[in-house]
Amino acid sequence: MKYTLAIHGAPYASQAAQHGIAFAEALLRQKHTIERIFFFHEGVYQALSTRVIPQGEEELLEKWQGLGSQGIELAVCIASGIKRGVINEAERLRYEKNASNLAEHFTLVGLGQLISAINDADRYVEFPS
Amino acid sequence: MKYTLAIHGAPYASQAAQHGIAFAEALLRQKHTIERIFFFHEGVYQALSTRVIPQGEEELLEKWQGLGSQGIELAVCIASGIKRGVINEAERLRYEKNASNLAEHFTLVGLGQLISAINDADRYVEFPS
Amino acid sequence: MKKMLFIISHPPYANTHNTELLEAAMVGAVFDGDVSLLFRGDGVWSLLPDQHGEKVGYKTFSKMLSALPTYEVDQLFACAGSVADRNLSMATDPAIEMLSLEQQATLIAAQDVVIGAQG
Amino acid sequence: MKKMLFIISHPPYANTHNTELLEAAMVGAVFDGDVSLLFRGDGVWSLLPDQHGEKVGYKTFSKMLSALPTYEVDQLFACAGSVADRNLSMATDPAIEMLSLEQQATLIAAQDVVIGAQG
Amino acid sequence: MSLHLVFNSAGFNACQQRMLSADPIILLGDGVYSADASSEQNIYILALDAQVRGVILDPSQFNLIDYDAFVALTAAHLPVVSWAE
Amino acid sequence: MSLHLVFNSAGFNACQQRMLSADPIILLGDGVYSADASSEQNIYILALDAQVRGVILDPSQFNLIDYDAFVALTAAHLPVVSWAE
Repeated sequence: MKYTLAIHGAPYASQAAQHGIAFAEALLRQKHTIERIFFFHEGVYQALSTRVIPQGEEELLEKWQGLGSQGIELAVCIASGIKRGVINEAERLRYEKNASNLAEHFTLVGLGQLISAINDADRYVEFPS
Repeated sequence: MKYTLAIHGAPYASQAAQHGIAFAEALLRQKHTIERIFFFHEGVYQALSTRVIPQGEEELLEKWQGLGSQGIELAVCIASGIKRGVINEAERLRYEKNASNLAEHFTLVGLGQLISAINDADRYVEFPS
Repeated sequence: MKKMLFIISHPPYANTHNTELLEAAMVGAVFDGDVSLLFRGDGVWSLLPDQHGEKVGYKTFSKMLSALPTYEVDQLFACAGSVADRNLSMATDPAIEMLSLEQQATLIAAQDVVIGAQG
Repeated sequence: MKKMLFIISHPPYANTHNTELLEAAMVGAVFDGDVSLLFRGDGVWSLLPDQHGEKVGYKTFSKMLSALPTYEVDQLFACAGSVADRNLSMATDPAIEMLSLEQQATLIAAQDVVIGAQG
Repeated sequence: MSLHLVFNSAGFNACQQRMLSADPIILLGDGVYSADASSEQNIYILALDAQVRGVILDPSQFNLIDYDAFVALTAAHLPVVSWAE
Repeated sequence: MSLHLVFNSAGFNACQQRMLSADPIILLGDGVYSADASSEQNIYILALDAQVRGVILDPSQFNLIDYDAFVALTAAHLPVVSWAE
């Protein structure tokens, strides 16, 4: 079965990352497919490349990127993202910011990509803020 | 009278910036002084330099920086900040990240700076997440 | 196309979630989705007329709401109990249909996708 | 030094606020502040023993709590009503003093600073 | 005497249970939805936040304040306690 | 038939008011605090999240599940509705 997941919560402000990652890993174990993981609202902070994980705590960013490296699309809502400060190199240049900080394997996409992923999937599961 | 303010909420996830900025500006109008503005929990996201403000919306980052340029100390909790991805150049180098993104006029400080600001002020006012 | 229900359960200005959900609903309609919107709990405060989000630098939610018909998002519902509890009945647009809890359960059960059931 | 009350009103693992507040309370005590801590509302869930935050990559709040005496944070209070509502009385540490709502009002009124009254 | 800042309705309930009865309260943010004409006189409402939300309050029945009055209330009271939930 | 994901106690109340009576519920995150032995049999609890919080539930009285069972429930139901408040 084909799934679209949505992550609405930030790291440390929600358990959305823990839930979403473990759920996605279980999907893959069971041979389901993931159409797209969409990061919306405060979920966009999951994609910040600049996070420094405290010793002994879990590297959730690396786990997201592990999913990304398996070909799962990690899609950050561009409207939610850039106003909160999550930008890629193209947006950095466009808005003349000093740095980009979108982690590897994540992309910035429009809301149309949420809707088309919903339309193309059998299930939509949302992890709240 | 001397005030310490604390900002616990992120932009777009709370009204903490609007409240904190307007309150700080009113303090200065009334000739009170501000010992320190401390950014804690999700409040650290206020200090991201990479935010792209949508057209027609308010540039809250510039208003914070306006306070900073008047000598008000904008102090971001380093423990809350770096785990969420708000880092300065020193932390970028220490942790070998690709970019720093702490906006101008903000500094990363330890929790001791919250406590000493509380001890040195007549009032503590907190704006929640 | 999918039947998509967006649920708004928080007031409009402490955060920008309602605005972001409404933008997603509009895009859903543009993509020919069968989009409906349910306001419940403190989300019904979103239905007050004459809001001024621009005074705190946010988009004005009530203005966005009145633009919805342009985007062919016209299935608008509100929880009757939530509206009554807050004495809002006079303030709400007649184009918004009031639903009992049972009707909300039926509405939800008829969807393919429910978005934003949290804040 | 200032009289500082930290209020914990949310459960420990949906976010890391409780951990961050406890770290601030410890620093307050190190700086010779007169620090106390009040658990109320869903914050009393923080008092359950045998938590395992490490299983989701977070610090274990119950372990941090048991380290508090080392930091000379020893004025620990909980809302008696919040504890009773959740049938938690058996699980709570006797070193935590149960307060009525009136006693909580008196405690708050006696402070110079109250931190974290939100989540 | 304490001053209570109430940011939403759950915070209003938590605050009312734990305040001394004469303490003043400021409703701001989503706290303005808790404004009620039958309430006591020690409740103040940040007028801007009510206006933002379309909450129309008769100034003859409510203590509507601006940020300057908000600051003055904080200067006159200790501690200043925030309630949000 | 819908599946409801409940992330906290306020979400539990909102969900119970708006679900069909036979719909299954999964309690996860802070939702596990709402687990009650007297509840009906269509309530499932993510065991890991209960363990994290020190919520001890007797497996003979509660439907404790892991992520694989969580996935299986989502595959068997439509829509999957999240409730958090």
